[in-house]
Amino acid sequence: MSAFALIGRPIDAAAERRHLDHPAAGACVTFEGWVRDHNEGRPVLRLDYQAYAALAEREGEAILSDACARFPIRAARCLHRVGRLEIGDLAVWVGVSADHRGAAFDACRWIIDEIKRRVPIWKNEHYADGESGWLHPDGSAAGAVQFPGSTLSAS
Amino acid sequence: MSAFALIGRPIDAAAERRHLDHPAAGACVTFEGWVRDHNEGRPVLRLDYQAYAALAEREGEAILSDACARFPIRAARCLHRVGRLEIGDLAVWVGVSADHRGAAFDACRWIIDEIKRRVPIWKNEHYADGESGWLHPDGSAAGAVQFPGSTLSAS
Amino acid sequence: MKYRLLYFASLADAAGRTEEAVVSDAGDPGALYAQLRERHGFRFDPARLRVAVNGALADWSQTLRDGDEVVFLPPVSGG
Amino acid sequence: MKYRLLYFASLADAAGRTEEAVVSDAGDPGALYAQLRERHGFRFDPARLRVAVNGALADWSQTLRDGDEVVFLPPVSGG
Repeated sequence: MSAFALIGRPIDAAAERRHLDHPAAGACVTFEGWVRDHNEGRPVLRLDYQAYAALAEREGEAILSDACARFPIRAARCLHRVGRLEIGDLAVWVGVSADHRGAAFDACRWIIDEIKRRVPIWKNEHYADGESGWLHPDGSAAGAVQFPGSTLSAS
Repeated sequence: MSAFALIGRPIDAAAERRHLDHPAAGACVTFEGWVRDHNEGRPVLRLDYQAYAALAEREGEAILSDACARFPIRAARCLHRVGRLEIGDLAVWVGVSADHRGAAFDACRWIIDEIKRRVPIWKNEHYADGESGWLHPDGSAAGAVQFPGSTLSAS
Repeated sequence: MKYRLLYFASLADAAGRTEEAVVSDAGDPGALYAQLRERHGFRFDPARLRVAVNGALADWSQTLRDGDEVVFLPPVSGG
Repeated sequence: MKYRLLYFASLADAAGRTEEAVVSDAGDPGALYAQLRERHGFRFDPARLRVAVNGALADWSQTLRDGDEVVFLPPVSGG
């Protein structure tokens, strides 16, 4: 199995974590991204993730390979959900094992930053007021320019 | 159950992780410290952790409380094994949930650094050559001054 | 030439479809986007997009060939 | 006065025990450690140790009372 994957069913974090085992590794850092009940002050009910799968998998694998070259780590993996998710669901999981904890923390953080920066996956948030919108971060501090979803643009 | 605990049986990381759930949390970072098969170039067979339990629990709780005051996080927990451990065993688990990933990474790393710096727990490494020794880090880059164990000091 | 376009996120909403076959005289992604932007009313300046050709990131000035799959990527929001 | 000492890690190895009751005229942890260091051959300078009295971290010059539990803490290696 490749180290990066898009997945349409719940992520089994414990099973993924076992793929990081290595007898020389003394540290394992994992990041989990959960679906929050709010964003930029608006109550969120659920969301959908859409991906350009062929390129997302290529970019995800490249990020993990880069991480293994940049940091003294033993293993790195990432899974990202696609499709409909509810509040509290695990949307993305990143795990890194290393001999020492500094590299494990640094690599895990670098990987999730890169995943968010460049892997072609998009989030459509569904709000409590019935609106929805694709998030397209513009790199500003505010984090995201929001586009009304198809329900609205039909009006 | 308190947020910090010493534990004499295997840590159930998945069960601990569920205690961090919070509907407003979008990020969860965990650190796992595993028993490595080597240290400072010497092959390690197994190790024992000893703790001054009353003070260790007090210090551990203080560290987690401090973390909740220093960082914008939702929950923080830590478990540390005591007794005999084998290569690959999970020795210490730290988990933090937060609205945003930056605080989750920062707090998790700060907690494990503080745990290692000040909680009264000691590691006795058993080496492949039959020797053993308590580790008493001296703060230098080398990381630890090693003291021969009781088997040797009887000679 | 004939290109296959895939649309994602708000670009799919604006185009009202997730893919289409396009016959165009545009020879590179920059020219092709200008045509499609006018047709579908895309709000993004090209400076805010990336482009992929046949599943790999590409330059806006890369020469397109007949049958290429072209995808304009709006800013991503995974993770 | 009578104190209860707990020993951990290499201090327990050096003392050959994990606890002991000590009758001493030492009035603070600094004086008590000097006596026990001579008795047991502890290798640590006090500057490398911390001290706990009755389960809480304490100063080396804190006045000890009869019956106190005193623990000298060598550098820790948990995690």
